[in-house]
Amino acid sequence: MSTLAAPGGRAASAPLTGHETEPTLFEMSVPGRSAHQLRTTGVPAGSLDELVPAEHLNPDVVPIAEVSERDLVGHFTRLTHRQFSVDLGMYPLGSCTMKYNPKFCDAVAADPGLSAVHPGAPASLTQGWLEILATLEEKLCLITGMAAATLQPAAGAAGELTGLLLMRAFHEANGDERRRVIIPDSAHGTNPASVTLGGYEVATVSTNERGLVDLDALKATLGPDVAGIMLTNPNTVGLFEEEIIEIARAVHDVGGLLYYDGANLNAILGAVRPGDMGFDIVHMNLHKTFATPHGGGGPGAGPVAVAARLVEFLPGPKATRQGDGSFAWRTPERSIGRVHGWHGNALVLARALAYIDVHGGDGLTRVAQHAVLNANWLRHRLREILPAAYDRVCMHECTLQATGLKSKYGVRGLDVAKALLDEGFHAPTVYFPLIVDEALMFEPTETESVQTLEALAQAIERIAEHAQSDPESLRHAPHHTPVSRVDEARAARRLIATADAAR
Amino acid sequence: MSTLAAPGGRAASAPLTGHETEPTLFEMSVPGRSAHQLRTTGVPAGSLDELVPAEHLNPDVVPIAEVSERDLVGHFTRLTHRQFSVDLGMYPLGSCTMKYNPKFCDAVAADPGLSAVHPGAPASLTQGWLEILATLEEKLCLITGMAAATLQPAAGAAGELTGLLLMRAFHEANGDERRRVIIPDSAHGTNPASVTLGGYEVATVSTNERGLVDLDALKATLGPDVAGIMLTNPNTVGLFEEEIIEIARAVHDVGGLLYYDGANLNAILGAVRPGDMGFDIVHMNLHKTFATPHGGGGPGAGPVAVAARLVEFLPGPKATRQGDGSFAWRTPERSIGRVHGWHGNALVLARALAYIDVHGGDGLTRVAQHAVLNANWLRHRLREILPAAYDRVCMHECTLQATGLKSKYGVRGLDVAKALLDEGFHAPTVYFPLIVDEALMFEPTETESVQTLEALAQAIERIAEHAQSDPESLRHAPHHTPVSRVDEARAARRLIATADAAR
Amino acid sequence: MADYLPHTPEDVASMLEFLGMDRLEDLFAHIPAAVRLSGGLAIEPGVSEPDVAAIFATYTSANPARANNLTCFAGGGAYDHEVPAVVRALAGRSEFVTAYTPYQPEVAQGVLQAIFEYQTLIARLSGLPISNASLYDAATSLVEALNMAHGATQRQKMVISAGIHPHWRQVARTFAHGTGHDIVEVPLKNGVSDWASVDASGAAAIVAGYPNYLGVLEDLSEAKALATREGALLVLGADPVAASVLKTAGQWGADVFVGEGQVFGTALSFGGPYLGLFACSEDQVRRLPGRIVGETVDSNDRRAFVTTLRAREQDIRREKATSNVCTNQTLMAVTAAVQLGWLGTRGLREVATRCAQGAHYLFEQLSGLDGVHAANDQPFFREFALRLPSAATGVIEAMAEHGVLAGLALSALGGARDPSIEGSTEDVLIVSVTERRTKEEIDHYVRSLKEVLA
Amino acid sequence: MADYLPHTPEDVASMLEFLGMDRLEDLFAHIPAAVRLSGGLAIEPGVSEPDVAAIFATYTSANPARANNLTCFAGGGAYDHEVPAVVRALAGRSEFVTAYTPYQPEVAQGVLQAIFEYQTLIARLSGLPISNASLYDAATSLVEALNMAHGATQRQKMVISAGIHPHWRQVARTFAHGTGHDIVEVPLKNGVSDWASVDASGAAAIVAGYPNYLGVLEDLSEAKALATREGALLVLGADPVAASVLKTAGQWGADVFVGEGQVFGTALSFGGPYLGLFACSEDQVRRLPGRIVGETVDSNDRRAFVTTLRAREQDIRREKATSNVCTNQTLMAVTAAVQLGWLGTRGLREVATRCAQGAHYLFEQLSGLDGVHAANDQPFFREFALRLPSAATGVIEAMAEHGVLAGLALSALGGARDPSIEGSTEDVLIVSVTERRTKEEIDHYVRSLKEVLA
Ligand SMILES: Cc1ncc(COP(=O)(O)O)c(C=O)c1O
Ligand SMILES: Cc1ncc(COP(=O)(O)O)c(C=O)c1O
Repeated sequence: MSTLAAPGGRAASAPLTGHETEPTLFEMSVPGRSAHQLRTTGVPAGSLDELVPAEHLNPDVVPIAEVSERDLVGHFTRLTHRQFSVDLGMYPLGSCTMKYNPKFCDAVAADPGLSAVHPGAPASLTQGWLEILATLEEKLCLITGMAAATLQPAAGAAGELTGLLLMRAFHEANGDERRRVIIPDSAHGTNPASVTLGGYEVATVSTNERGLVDLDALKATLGPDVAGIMLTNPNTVGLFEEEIIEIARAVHDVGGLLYYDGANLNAILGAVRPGDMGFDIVHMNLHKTFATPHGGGGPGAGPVAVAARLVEFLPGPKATRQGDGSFAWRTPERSIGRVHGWHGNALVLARALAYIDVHGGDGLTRVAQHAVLNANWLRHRLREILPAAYDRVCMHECTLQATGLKSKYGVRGLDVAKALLDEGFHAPTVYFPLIVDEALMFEPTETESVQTLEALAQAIERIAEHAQSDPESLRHAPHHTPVSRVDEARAARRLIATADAAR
Repeated sequence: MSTLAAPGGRAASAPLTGHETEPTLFEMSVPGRSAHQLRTTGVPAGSLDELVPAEHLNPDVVPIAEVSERDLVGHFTRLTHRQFSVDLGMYPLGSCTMKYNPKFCDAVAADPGLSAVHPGAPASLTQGWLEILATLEEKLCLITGMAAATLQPAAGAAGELTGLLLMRAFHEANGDERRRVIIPDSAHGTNPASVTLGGYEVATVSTNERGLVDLDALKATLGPDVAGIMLTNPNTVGLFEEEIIEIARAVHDVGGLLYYDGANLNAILGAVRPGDMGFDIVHMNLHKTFATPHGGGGPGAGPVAVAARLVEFLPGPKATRQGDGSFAWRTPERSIGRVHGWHGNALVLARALAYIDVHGGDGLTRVAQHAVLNANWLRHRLREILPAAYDRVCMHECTLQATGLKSKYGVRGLDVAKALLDEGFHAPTVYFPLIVDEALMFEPTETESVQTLEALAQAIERIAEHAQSDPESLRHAPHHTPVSRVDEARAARRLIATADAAR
Repeated sequence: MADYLPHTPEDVASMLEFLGMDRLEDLFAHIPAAVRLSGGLAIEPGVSEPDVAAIFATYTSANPARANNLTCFAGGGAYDHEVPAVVRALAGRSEFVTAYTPYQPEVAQGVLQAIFEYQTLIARLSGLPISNASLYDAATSLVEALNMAHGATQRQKMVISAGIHPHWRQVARTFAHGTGHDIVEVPLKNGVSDWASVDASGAAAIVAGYPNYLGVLEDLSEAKALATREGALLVLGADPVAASVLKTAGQWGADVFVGEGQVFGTALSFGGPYLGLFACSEDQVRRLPGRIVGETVDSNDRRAFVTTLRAREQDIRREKATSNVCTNQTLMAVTAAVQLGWLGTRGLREVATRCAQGAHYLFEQLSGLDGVHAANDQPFFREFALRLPSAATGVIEAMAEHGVLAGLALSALGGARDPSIEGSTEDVLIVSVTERRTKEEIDHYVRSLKEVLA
Repeated sequence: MADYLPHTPEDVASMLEFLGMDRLEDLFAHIPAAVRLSGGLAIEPGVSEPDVAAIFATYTSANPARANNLTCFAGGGAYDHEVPAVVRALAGRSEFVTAYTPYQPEVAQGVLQAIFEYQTLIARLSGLPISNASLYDAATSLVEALNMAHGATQRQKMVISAGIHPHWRQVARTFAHGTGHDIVEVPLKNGVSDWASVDASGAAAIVAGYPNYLGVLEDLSEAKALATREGALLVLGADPVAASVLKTAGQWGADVFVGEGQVFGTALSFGGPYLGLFACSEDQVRRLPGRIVGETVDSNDRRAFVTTLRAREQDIRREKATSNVCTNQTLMAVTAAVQLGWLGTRGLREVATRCAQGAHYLFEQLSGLDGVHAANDQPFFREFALRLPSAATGVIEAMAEHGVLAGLALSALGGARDPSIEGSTEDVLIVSVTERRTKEEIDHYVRSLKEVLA
């Protein structure tokens, strides 16, 4: 292996041109301009007030924007030149699995045979879609070791809430009232938020010095009023909960259920399955593990798979394979009901199936192996400058600490993160999980080469040198980005959320 | 009209990240890496040396590159962030007609119903394509006022040479030997180059003080050995040859033919037709007038339309509309033969037809009117700083001069052009046509708004101020581009045309 | 065997060596053997992209309903609007597509500004000052509105008109299991909400559809009065296209606007990913669910955009967050900004107007057919409900033979009985028309239905 | 009435006012009235994009030959190779698509570096040190090679093997009218060039195909010897895919390599835009046609790329230029760089190998059929010529009924007689196979041909 080969993951593209901020669409508007072109329909054109009672019509014209197609193209193309992305460079954002997403899956989702289908069309005219959904459900169950799944939740958090409602339905069906759901203090924010929306109280269990759930503390918290526990394994510091068997036994012993937050599933594909660990409910973030690009914040998909005893409660309707090989919509008897307006983020689901089909069981296993290999290589490579919060083998991501730089030079983790932007890399996740001081969480993912990891490490070495030589300038990094450090406080102090807001 | 509205045409996007040049594909290569995925065919896989005699096989492996799909994507995406384009901002490159090209036409060309058709498939299975070609020919003839056309030439220069060969065929058919072809001293370089390849000698006619062909000089050069004259009207300084009728008469009187270089056709759509001006042969640059994006230098298409007396010499085969409404390939009796390996740049031709259909006769007329309006507005707006070489109404482009800045501050036209890059605009065409000292030729095109023209003017005003305040820094502009001023001399002195060339 | 992994065997070997390991499995050695998966996943080995494309070709060919095959007259919150190549090209730029949530504003101005523009547009269309950066879909937006109403009033009763899409109501009921909301459905009588028929006292929210999902334009003054009387929030579930010409949510005095943004540049997509629109009044902003982008400046005093009011969100507020949403539908929000920029002020009005014209033209033709009756006699906008002489599901299947997706069967959306209509739902067909439908297509619909019913 | 013009009537009015004019027509007032077009263009008024899309739908549906409908076994310089979504996405980036020729290197490093990488790849495949930045197509490349040979030798005689594609030869003949070149075609005997049969004395160029267009692998030593003897340039018209595994042009001692680059990522496109490959030896570089990109540095000594040796080109050298080419096929060259980067060293060899395997597998099956004979008994690579019991054109039409584009009829390419084959061309079919063809498709071809000939 030559770490001398030039890195691929580094956005080394220098400034193109110009230094001004891009005007808004509204600032570009000129009355009377337009870009739209509509089909000639020949439909008799009665005026609106003949068709709609006057009391329903808005006396005013709602201003949208008035730009030419050319200006529209210039505007949004320039905006993309002010935006970092996976396609431009490495994006080691911990807990987000910013892997490269195959363009092939984009093409699959763009096929009118999928994208131009109305969700309300009868099953007889959409058998292809139903087969995709049923097949994906089967494969996700094989991957997680569960019995059945719903594909409706639109993202991880939606999956969590769906899972908690399943938990509730299960307990209620057993006529037993439970109050609390346990989550580790290292849990992602969506977990406690979902617990509340699920109608439960959050009970927090602490993390021990090894970065894992404190088993004794857990046992102490457990009781007959515990509905279940939400865990992600590997957990949010990137470590595998080695006592998962004991945890599962303890929770099950008090009649609780185990919920698996699948955001970190990428680490264990083909290595270990939530079902085999004893989890009863599992959500997956298809937009992390199964290659839907994040779209600047979404869309995603958060299917929820469950153990046999929970299948009857799943949301419906579900695309179901019939004896005769055809497919039909079926709703489980004791279904908690719909959790999405239609069938979930269908095109995201189709991409995930395509991704799974390309990789196959063998490929998915390699995905996890290489993701974990990369995280460990990076952790070890950076041990001098950014020691790991827990110094041992991690899974797909490693939680490092900038405490050294802070105490020595007063340079914080945030400064390191911002300085990385100047180096052509996206920043890692900063200050998460909250339990780790000066946390910098790196998730390189399996699609980055070792040359790219080395380039990242060298960039961090340069930053560490600057921390020593010129800490002040680091505290004002980044210097070479479309805008310099942004005043977040001011934005919150005086909300300007639209172009029309008072300034 | 509010010239205060923010400009649309200015690439104001600031630096994204990083300052290094992008490594080459070869520097990124690591032995054993790959991105390709091929279909599973089940075809019996004999080894090459069973299929191919040993003496034909290369003993060595030809190195291409070995990168992952992720690195391939990163590499070329970063390269695009080092590249200016029409979609990013105004591109007022004179003589190049860098208008906005509708994305709709991209979609037309991408349709497999056109793009996946083999050019050797029989006419019976490609009637749709033949209809497109026949229809486009008809419409181009209506636009230029000619009798018939060939769509084979792949670009303007190819059209020129084709036209000259038609000229030759015509004269030879009349058994008359002619030696010279006249071109103005302001002509584009492809004109003389094509004349030579057409087997003719170039006779240059001078331009008078009004920037037009010197009619007397022309008459003096004319003689029985003149095969014809090549003109572009409006000419390369952007002015209409007002004496075109006299020119045509004079050339025809000596039995010569008039060739129309259609590179500037955008200026006269619907206003005046080459055929009506007396031209016998016309080439068009579809990639200029009819909206094929320039692709970083190509592809284009240069159809050639001719007057009735030249039709029989056109290249073939041609898609021809039959009496029964079907289409067939036909080759004119006395055809000069093929000028393209197949049928020309077919997808470019299809785009052009789509563009013509959207605009229609009325829209095309507006295109020319607004293109000319923009050029004149800009010429007038800049009259103080960059006076026009010929100060009167111009057509679609205006040739301005930096002579003032040069004499006063030693800042040349090239420096102004480079400084514009820093301002977020592409440069105008510099030092062309050669007959104009310190020429800066601006062609705004019809798709730029007046706000964008105003922003360009203001940028030039700023540059003029710098020329006064800090001429030295202007001489080293640009400063904010991916690379600073490039050493062209060094590149020519020591050719390094591949990654393998000795350094 | 196909994948997108860069590492060569040599890379893996030397990386393992760097870690002092021999085999990739060593990285997983600390996982208890008892739970480790032996023998790998029971999923067929991977195949190449072209092979998978061949598999998917069998799926797509089994979707005759696609709009490029059956002319689409189905609506119900998912409409077949024009999406031009230019919008697909711009919204498809990989910088928008492959970026994460804009956590680092210095390198995310592209997405942030696009969202800011989106928020401005949704605020304008709703007539309300604040829009968030998107939610999953309209149904989720409704649920978040109910949660907001609960937060604002600390009450549990949610009075929801049956004019709200049956699926949205079902979703509201599902999540009420967790929040404990008490959902009261207000039946429609002759197509309009019969507010008087329910006890709205102590309501947290009054929810109405505008137009309602049967296409009817309900007079909302009564709903507004009710909300005022009870001190409840008025929530409108509105059609965002119609919103461009109809009285805005703000003008009706609504506190919250929710809607389905698919109509702004997103393909039918078999129902997702779509775009949950959410706008509200100033005084609810601290209870706003999800992300919101605000304008600010950078350290050089240049305008910049950033996600703000983060203290509401789950990653900071945790169990006290206003919502659990994290990943949303940003790409669809960006798409909506591009599509609305393309339509422009006049284009959007033109689309709304043409939808209404087409729907009324079709309605007139159909009301002529015997056995076919309007399900109500109310004014409608772009969609209307019919009663057919036979089951709507059967008619839809039969119409498909004529190359038409005739509409939606109420029974398929709301079951055998639904408070949105008196009596059985079985014979109710909901028909909608967009600006893409030509007179020819509409006339063909009418001819076909005649034949089908004959 | 549709267009892409930004100006509002107010814009136009105030701009005219700024110019002291009243009407747009005033801008054209100086054009002699006698030639001005009155009444405008005789072309129907414009319609909207969706309307035009509807028109084009009628065209595309009238192209049953498309490769997603008929399985493609046609070649002749245009091949149905795999082009993955990733290559389309990258080469389709608007910065590549909407840029002009890189006249301003400071803002054109993207295109310039991509071309530099392309030049490197073509040089490697040709085994020659220099490649230009592209020409129109293979036929143009051949013509430019002849012009180069003329420049190098000041001679006019061009000795061209009939193994060169008939269309390319026709194009060479056309342009010879202008250059005065004397084109001598060398007949093929049993598939290989019969060099001895022509007088090559005083030749400027010896041109051979490799493999020739009938697919035959000719031993080029004789051509090389001839070139050496006459002091002519040896020009090879080669299949760039085969070039990845066959002896390179350089290894054969060729001075110039020309070929059709469509195979590297460009769709069949009904014949264009394609990509003219052109590579040559060091000593011909000053005669190189078209643009070439060179490496240099910027004023900060950072690596940069720029078009160089400009003194050869038409805009500077004018009538003495080495060629008149200006606009070339850069986007296809960039596409080729992306496609080759995707294929990589092994992938390209794999493609070449699979083409050969498929072609030989099909050839074996077919040679079994009675009435079907190999047109020659030479070794071939990915393409071969057959003699059929009936006219090839008829067989192709009949095979289309079976969903197969069976190949190319020599008669359609070269006319009733062509020096590339003894006797009539009428019954000659040229069949080619790419890596995309499955065993199933090939077996179906064989079964279908049996039926067609039965
Ligand atoms: C550990 C963890 N759990 C849950 C989530 C929530 O998933 P989503 O953003 O798809 O709602 C995330 C995503 O950031 C996460 O990292
Ligand atoms: C006036 C003029 N003539 C001819 C040409 C040559 O056209 P092409 O580049 O398409 O060969 C050009 C293009 O630059 C031109 O501007």
